[in-house]
Amino acid sequence: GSSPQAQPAGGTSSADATPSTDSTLVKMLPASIRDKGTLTVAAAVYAPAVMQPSGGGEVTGWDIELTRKAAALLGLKVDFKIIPFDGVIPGLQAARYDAATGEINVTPDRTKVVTFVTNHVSKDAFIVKADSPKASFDKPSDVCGLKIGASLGSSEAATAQSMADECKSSGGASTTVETFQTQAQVNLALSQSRVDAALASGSQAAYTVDQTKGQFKLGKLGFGPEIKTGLALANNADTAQLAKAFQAATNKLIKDGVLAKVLDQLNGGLGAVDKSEIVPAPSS
Amino acid sequence: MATIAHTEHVRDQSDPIVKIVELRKSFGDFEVLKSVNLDVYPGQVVVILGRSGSGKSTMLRCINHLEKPSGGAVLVNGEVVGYRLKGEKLHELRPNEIARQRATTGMVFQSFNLFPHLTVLENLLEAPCRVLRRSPHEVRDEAMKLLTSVGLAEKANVYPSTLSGGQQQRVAIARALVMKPSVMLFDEPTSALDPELVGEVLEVMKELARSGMTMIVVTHEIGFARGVADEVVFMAEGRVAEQGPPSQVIDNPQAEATKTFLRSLNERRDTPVQ
Amino acid sequence: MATIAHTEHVRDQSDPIVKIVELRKSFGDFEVLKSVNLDVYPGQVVVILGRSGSGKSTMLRCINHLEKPSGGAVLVNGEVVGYRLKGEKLHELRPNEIARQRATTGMVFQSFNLFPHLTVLENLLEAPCRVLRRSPHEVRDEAMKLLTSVGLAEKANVYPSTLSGGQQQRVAIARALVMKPSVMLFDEPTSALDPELVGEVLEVMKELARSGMTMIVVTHEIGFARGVADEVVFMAEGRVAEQGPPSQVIDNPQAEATKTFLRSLNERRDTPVQ
Amino acid sequence: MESAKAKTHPQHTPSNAVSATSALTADQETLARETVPLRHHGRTVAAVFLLLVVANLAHSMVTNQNFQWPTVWHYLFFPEIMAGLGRTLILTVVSMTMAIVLGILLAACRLSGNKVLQAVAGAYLWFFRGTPLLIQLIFLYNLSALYPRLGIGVPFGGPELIGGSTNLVLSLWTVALVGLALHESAYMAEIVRGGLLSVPKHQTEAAAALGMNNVMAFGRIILPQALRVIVPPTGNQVIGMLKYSSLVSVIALPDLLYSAQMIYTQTFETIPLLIVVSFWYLLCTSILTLFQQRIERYYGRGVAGQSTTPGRGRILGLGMPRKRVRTTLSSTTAEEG
Amino acid sequence: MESAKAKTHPQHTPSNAVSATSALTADQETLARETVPLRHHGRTVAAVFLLLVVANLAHSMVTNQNFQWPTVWHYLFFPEIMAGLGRTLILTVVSMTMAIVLGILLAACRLSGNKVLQAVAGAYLWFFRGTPLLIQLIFLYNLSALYPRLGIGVPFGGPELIGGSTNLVLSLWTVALVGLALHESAYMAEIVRGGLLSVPKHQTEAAAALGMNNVMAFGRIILPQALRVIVPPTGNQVIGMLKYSSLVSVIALPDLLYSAQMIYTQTFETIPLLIVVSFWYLLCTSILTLFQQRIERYYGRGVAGQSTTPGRGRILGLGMPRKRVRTTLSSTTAEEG
Ligand SMILES: Nc1ncnc2c1ncn2[C@@H]1O[C@H](COP(=O)(O)OP(=O)(O)OP(=O)(O)O)[C@@H](O)[C@H]1O
Ligand SMILES: Nc1ncnc2c1ncn2[C@@H]1O[C@H](COP(=O)(O)OP(=O)(O)OP(=O)(O)O)[C@@H](O)[C@H]1O
Ligand SMILES: [Mg+2]
Ligand SMILES: [Mg+2]
Repeated sequence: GSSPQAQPAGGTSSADATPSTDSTLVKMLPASIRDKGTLTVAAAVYAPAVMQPSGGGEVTGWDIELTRKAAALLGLKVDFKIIPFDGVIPGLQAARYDAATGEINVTPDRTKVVTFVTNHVSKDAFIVKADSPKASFDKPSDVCGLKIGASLGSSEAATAQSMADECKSSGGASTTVETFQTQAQVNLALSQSRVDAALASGSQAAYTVDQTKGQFKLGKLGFGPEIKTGLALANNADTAQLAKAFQAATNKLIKDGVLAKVLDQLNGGLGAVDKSEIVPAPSS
Repeated sequence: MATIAHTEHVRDQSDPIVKIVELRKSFGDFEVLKSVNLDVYPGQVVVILGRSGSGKSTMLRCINHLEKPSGGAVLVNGEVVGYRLKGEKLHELRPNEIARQRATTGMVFQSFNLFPHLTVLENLLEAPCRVLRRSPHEVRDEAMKLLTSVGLAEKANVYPSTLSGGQQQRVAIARALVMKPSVMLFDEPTSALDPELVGEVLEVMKELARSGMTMIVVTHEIGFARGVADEVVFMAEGRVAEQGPPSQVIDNPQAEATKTFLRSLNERRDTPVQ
Repeated sequence: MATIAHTEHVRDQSDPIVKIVELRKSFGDFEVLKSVNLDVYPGQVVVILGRSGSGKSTMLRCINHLEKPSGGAVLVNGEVVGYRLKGEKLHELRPNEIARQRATTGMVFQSFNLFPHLTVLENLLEAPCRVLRRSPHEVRDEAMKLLTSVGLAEKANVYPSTLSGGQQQRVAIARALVMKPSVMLFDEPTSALDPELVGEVLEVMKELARSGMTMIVVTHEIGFARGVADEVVFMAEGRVAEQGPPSQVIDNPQAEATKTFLRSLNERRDTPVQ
Repeated sequence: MESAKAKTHPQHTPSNAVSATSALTADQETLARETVPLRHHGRTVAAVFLLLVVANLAHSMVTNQNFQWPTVWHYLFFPEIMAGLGRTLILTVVSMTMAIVLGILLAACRLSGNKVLQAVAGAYLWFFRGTPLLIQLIFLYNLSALYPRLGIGVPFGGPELIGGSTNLVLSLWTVALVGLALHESAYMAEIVRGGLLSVPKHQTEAAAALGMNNVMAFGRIILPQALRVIVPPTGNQVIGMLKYSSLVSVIALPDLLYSAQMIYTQTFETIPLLIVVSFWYLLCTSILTLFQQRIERYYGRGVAGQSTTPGRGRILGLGMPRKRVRTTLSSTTAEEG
Repeated sequence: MESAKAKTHPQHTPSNAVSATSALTADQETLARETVPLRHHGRTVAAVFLLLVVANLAHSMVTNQNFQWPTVWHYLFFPEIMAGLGRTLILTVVSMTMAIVLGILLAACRLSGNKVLQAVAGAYLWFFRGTPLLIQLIFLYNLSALYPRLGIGVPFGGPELIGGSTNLVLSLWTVALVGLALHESAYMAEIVRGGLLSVPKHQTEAAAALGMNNVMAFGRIILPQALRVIVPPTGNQVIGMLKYSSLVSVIALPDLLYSAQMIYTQTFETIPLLIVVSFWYLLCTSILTLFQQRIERYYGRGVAGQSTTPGRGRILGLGMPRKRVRTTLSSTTAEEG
């Protein structure tokens, strides 16, 4: 696969200037948020969606940029909080943050507790060692008999588990899933053959393969759905209104071509969508 | 050994300095003191004898309220220890008031109980400076004089653990004296000591008695009792079994318990030395 | 008190049972024993006197090799303790061999040192069953006899901590005797005891002496020395300063050190009791 | 004798005799009458306040919907939670056992006369007490990144005699057990060492004087007494291990806590699952504590004054049982050795 | 006297006198001559073996490419690592201070005469020692899911007097510091309690007999002596806290370990970064250990036999300095009280 460009060292974002505030969009915001002027957004380090530049400085990554640009249209500043991935959704539940970003997959479990504004689609992919005979996984039975690594709290952990369950029910070789606390530990386990393959989002997988300089290669997943990802909003009285505002802002980013440019620059052009959705869909 | 100078006391009034009235003390169901009555007059040296467990220590500890009596009362300098007479009843004092009362009695323990984290001199300064709030400068002089009088001036700045038992006990006596107590209580002051070290402590006590200090001494040293005591009290079963001058109680005991006790002490000394 | 029956010993040969030859012992630079020579013959009771720090305990502990001599040698039953004579040299023994040698001497400590986690009877059974590998059944009978003879048969199944000091020391003596040692060493066996409890321990020791046991006793109990010892040894500055029958060493001492020591012991007993 | 006293000086009045001599004249009946005890108002207020706080807390726990008690109940005996609990218990038991054995060896090295053994044991303790268990586990798990093969062979690059792939030698469970045990052994070594040193040298001497050799004296006299000191902190370590064993989640071994985490990171029922996990931990630690107390009582046999719950006012009050100084010398002057 | 001995029976030969009497006849010179010491072969072999193992380990650490020493060097003083180290130190110092204060209060409650205070303190210890710190931190962090507002008000649903949103009251640092302190205080309480109980009751009595009140006796006599017992385990707790504070990574506070994890999550240079982290932890714990030893020496002043490094063969050998039993009674019969 095509690897994304490495992030500019120490740079804040893409060369593009931050879009200026759109007053019609601002009017869509709930009063409380508009008055506050700042949005607290949680994100877990998940390259290339969320990256912490080495040596300090502001966080970057394609999902960070998309969030930042959508917020700018709404006249909001964004205060990013970098936390572990398994703390993201609980943090929204506990109202510690207003929103969360970082290639968060939209899953049924998650939509029960938070509201998504989608901005991207991804497809999971496997990472395998460079010398592995397995290079592509075209049908579910190709996965059977493997030890699959995934990171704690990720939707890939759940996906891997369902693959394993399917192998079991279809009588394939037994498949196990090992869940590590961070993607780095998954990769480390893979590099030492403690797991045979690691399941991650396509962009993360591509980034990892690129970063580790020939140690790994990509294992394309030939089955399974495209997964929507997006900005997750904490559920409260203002959520419906805030979601609509962000949906409108994201749609404007799409229309203006900003979204495509950001993904081109930071994610190898993967995963662009033509319209933003709110999940679960608003009742009215 | 220099004279123990500033511990001079009066005997110019006929009121007892320590008065024990119907004192009772139980630990749970076990009645240690059944009924003790005793008057000690200023300047007197009273030696308490009695078998182990007869309640000697308990009685002594009631005098400065280290034990709270179960009944009866102890008066020191005319004040009820641990209580205030209000109307017809004795009201318990607050801990701070009891502490103030304790400062008028000095106590010397079998196991010395010096404060191991303080030097000898600091051991002496602690109470006068903190309890009586006296100026350290002034107390230091007095403390050094006392240390000289117990022959330990040159040990002022060492820690107690470097001293012999006899030296520690002499420091303990000086520590009690620097508070200028009106009565000194000794609980077997020599029985944790090596035989050779007993003499030096008894010598200090004799000197103290000569200076006129009122003393109540629990001891097994019959020689000391005979030579120094004005009064010997023999305790048995929580009461005073016999009381009188040493010539009477030691050399001519009347109570059966006293006789048995003196015989058991005697048994191991087949014949006197030289 | 029943006779201490099975501890009967011979004096039918003129060889000493304990022979100390030019014994020296230093701790670092500090020379505690400078040169000690002493012969103890079977059945003898030898009392060691001396100031604190004169090396009495150290000498006693060299006899069963609890301390390793810096020079010279100790012979028990004709064997060099801790060494084997090979060629012209003394070769150090292995720890196990030294342990075997120690079984031939019994030792009683000032602080009793009973094993607190074992009952009185278990304290007695431990060594004979494990060291000598004797049958527990047989040893139990002997142990009970010994406990009877020290007057503590009814305490066989209690833990030492429930006993008085005097009782603990009597158990300690029985524990040493059940190994049937050829010589018994006592290091101030009564000086950790309350005065009233000293008598009962001395009584057991006297009985033991009467039964013919060879004994080396460090003690301050002059009465015991005078009444029981065959020989009194006075130690000073790491040497034997004076030696002879009690009538000579105690009542008519020659060495200046002996005189001073006896005077210091005496001072506190102004006059004998009754 | 009285003549000696006659020379005492009459000027000095006892400095602290403040009040009047009225009590001296009070009749004996008054003095022997019942006394009026002091009231401690401050303490009573504090106690009432605390009771209120506790009651309020309990009340809110029952009424607060956010605790999701039905969910708690649903997961309490959930198969994955039970499996996690089982793994936690196995980890605790096995690794503690290994740690105790290793700890005794290390303590012996530290106390041995051999300088090399002392130094090596010292370095071991320094390293394993100086770095977090988390890091040690990650290291051990990833050891094959450093050493792809483990084996015994000729040093400094000589041929290997026996060996195997690191990942085969160090399976997941091996890593977890060995990792926990290595770390814990450093702490156990200090505990064992303290216990051995706490047995008075007198006891060793008494055993030696009876002809016991080193092994006998150690096994029959020293160790049984040292256990009295070793057992209580070891109990604490077992309880600690129960809890810290949850760090094995870093190597993806699903113990009690991690099993719950794997569930709630997918279903987001965080609080109820943490309550479930806390319940099981509290239950296990409580049972262990009871055990610990019984074992302590067993090893405390024959030692006077074992009572572990100090009575009223033991520190600042003065009314506690005293013990005789002299007659207990044997078991207590102890601490000096 | 001699006559009494004459009745002894001549049959019984000393049972253990095994060998011949040859030594008795050996001349004095032989006996006084220098002796041949015993050699300990086993120990020497063990020492040589261990030295080899250590040397081999050191050799492989230097030569093994997998350690990536240049990367280690690159990150050793990296700004984020330094910032993380700073946060770890702040966490350790602040939360330990809070824990010590809380611990003293809890110990006072446990030792007080008041049954309610005792029970509440007991329950507190039971809970905070019974559950993993990790869970406590997650709980506290998510407290707003349970109680969206924290405040002081009339109990059982009465009006709130002062208060605020839980997330405002419990900021990230507050959660970390309070969480660590609450957990640690349960351990400190037991340490303080042990220390206070270790001061012999005799000392309290001696202070009281001199007229000191409770506060004076506590501050000047009891506490300074208790510190001697309290300081060593507290030092261990500080070292422990330094390491276990890394658990705050669960609430995303970038301490030393988490800072490194954030880097390697992105760059995958896991092993070198863990080496960097271990280096700093080891350095800090070593410095703390040195401090601890100095402080212990300070509080040990005036207590005989303080030497903490036991000499050769202290346990199984017999050649150690003995202390007199009687003259040290004052400071040591101590442990009885
Ligand atoms: N705090 C206490 N609790 C329970 N029993 C106690 C307490 N203090 C003393 N006793 C008991 O009271 C009795 C008398 O004790 P006390 O110390 O007064 O005797 P004594 O005459 O001083 O004996 P000794 O010569 O042994 O010191 C003893 O049986 C003792 O065990
Ligand atoms: N292991 C040791 N290390 C250093 N010094 C020691 C040791 N054992 C004894 N000493 C010192 O050796 C001297 C003699 O001690 P020893 O115990 O033999 O005297 P003692 O005559 O038994 O005295 P006491 O009557 O006090 O028991 C003392 O000064 C003592 O401090
Ligand atoms: Mg007493
Ligand atoms: Mg001695």
